[in-house]
Amino acid sequence: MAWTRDQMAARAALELRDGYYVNLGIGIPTLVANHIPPDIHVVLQSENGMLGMGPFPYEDEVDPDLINAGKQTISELPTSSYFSSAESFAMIRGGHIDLTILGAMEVAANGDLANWTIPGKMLKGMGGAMDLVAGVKRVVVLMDHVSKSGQPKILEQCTLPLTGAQVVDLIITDLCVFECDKNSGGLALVELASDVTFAQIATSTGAAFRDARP
Amino acid sequence: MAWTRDQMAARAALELRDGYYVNLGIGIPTLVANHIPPDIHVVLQSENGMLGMGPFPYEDEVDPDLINAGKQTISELPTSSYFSSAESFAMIRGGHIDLTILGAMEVAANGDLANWTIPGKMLKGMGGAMDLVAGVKRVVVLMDHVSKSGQPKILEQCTLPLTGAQVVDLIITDLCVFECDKNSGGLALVELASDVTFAQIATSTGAAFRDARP
Amino acid sequence: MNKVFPDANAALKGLLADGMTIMSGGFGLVGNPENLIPVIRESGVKDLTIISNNCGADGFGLYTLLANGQIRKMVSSYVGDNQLFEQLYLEGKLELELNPQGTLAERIRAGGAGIPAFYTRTGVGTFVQDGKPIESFEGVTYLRETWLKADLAIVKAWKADPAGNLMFRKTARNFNPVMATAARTTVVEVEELVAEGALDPESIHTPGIYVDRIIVGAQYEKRIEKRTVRQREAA
Amino acid sequence: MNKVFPDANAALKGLLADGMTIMSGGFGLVGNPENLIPVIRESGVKDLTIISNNCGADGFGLYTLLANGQIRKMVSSYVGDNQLFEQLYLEGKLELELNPQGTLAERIRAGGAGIPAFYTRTGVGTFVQDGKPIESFEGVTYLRETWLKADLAIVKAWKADPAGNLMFRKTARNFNPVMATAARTTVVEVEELVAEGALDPESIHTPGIYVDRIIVGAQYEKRIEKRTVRQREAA
Repeated sequence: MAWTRDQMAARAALELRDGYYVNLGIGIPTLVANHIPPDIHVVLQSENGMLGMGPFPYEDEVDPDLINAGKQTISELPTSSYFSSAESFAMIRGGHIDLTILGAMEVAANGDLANWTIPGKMLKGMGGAMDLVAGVKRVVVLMDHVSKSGQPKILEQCTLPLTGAQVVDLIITDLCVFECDKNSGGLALVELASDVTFAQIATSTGAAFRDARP
Repeated sequence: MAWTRDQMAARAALELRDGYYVNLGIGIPTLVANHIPPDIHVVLQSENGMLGMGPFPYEDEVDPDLINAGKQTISELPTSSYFSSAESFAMIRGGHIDLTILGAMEVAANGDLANWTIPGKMLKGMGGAMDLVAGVKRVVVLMDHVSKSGQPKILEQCTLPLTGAQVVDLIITDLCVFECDKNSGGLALVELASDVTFAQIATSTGAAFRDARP
Repeated sequence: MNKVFPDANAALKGLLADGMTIMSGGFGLVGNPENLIPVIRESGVKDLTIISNNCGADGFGLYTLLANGQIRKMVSSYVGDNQLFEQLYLEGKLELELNPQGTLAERIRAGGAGIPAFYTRTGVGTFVQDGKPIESFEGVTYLRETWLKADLAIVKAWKADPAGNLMFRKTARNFNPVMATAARTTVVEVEELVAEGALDPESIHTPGIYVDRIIVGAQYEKRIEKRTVRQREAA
Repeated sequence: MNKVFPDANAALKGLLADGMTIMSGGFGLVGNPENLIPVIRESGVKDLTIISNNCGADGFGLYTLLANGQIRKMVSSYVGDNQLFEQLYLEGKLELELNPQGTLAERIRAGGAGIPAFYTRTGVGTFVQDGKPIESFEGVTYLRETWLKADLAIVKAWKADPAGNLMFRKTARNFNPVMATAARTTVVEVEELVAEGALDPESIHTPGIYVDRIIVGAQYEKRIEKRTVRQREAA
């Protein structure tokens, strides 16, 4: 049975380590904050200029000057700090963030990532995604295994314009987890969702991979 | 009669304009702060990380955490601000300081300036001088007209290692004032100290100049 | 040296011209110069190049200049959530230069800091690299970006003193401090003008040297794009 | 994740090695890590490359490492007022890389910000240009500088909270905040450790992400190099 969005977020939360500084992308990655194991402490960065992001505010705490990079209202913590966009991305580009978890439209076996545009269909812009994948120490992709029309999103080569080349370390889908060797290329299947079969992954994945399950 | 150090500083203070942000070098330039005309407001920057530098402190105000770039204890003003060295030199390099007044060992007719080292004789370092002459909008040199041994310090070409090439706008000495055309080169004598003669300048200046006195 | 102006009209007087480049602070609708933008709209200046992370949102902020046909080109990182933008762009009525958000911020910082070009890893192997010099440092490939400057920066701060020292509030800081450093003239609107000495010298975000003109904004709507809340657990 | 260590010895444990590169904050004797430097001296590590604006002053600060023969190379902007330095340098016992002060600060900032190289006007036409690429942007010549990084940064701040958020005091800020960003490990000594929540989130100079270990300095001499005062006028 495929993982739900919450189960995917919970699986991604297992990638967190005590003391990590983490940037969570928009969408399912945001849910990861709800699954941080109670025995570890992680600090969330928001690239619009905040370290130590708190949960969504109570109704009477909503502050229009306090949003995350997805433009959602959030709250602050006792040890939060604010800084400019230039300082925020100096932090990201300089390799100070331990982990980022991002959505994706396509990922290639060599770690190439496409998650920002569909030419002719979507005009939005890359926001901070290119900076995050270029600067953060470890990049985890969290996405559905196939597109809404059932096409593989994990491919030998991306067909969409790239967000970054050879940047992805780990892919978590609703069906399985792949490790991605971004230096020498190559996918390794390390985990299956419960009741999902190897054959199911083989038919819904557009790239070769090796079975590295324990 | 040659200008005294205080008269030189007073002459340099005439280069200040209301609203200027100014960086004053170590030595005679520091004295310029005592001669700011009462009807104008200038803000002094200290490159170790302060804007809005106040006067020397009273004995009971001395604070070891509050010094200027010459390492002298100073005081703060109601509108002072502090920042890091990186931000301070971003301010300088980015062309935000209107005027700097610096001492010199040699100045050339093309605006070249040497004020940081005498090879084999003096090991100190350039500190912020190279950044100031490269970044500040207008560079004024304030120095004795000749060296202690009586040699000209204004030359066709500097003999000492440069602090900056084609950077000086105005030279104020104890004897006279020269404008320096740092683009096309060439010195213009614009003012003499009282009782100083043109002939005196001609013999004590190591570069050609034109007489542009009013 | 008086930096405080009576209102937004006065503060922008003599500074607007067709074809100019304007930096506008804000991330989404947070930290937008809400009082200065309407003056630009009413002035009717056109062929503007606007450098801003976004282009407002429906009916608000820079969107109003877009709707009024005053913008020739946007330099931004994200222009989603703005259907008018998409429409004008697809019709070829609007130029767009997309920059990665951190590259955009750093290019502006470079403009203010006297750095004409710098190398970054961001965008290597993507369309961002097209036409730019690439070079390897310590075995890793980087691309070269250049500074951004503007004729005018319009900035929204929280508090200012008469010397132009600024403080921003929470995530309304965003692009405002760097933009204040990178324009020939910087005009700032604030929620509160405080007396000299009221700001802690250790806590000033933007030193007064970067600020030319200040107004107190007549009003702030501070529109929220995505109100997300949690429920208090029952007592 | 506990960043607070009991003392300077504990905070530097396992971090010191011969031949390493250390950044040390301070301008003159202001904002020096007075409590961490003695531990480095007592450890006896040698062949150090030290990146610091100055090299202490007679008997104080980094001077003590110099006197103890532990420094192989200094990267600084100003080493005057230090006769031992001059003597060792002239005897060929010390390497010196002089950087313009702003270039030094920006190179360190670049190290922390992931920018391997940038262009600056500073030093063009001087010895600083030797061997460096030069290039013209908008008709003006600039030279290229590269980033600086270190194995360890020793930083002096005023206050810290347990998360590593820092505030500096007056001109003791200087190189400390940028150095905190540019080293593999950053160890900070403070005058005061405050509780979580005691620092205003708007006023934090260095966010905790840059800080690995914190100690409260056992004592601060804060030696003054040039005490200059004015007299109160008679009442």
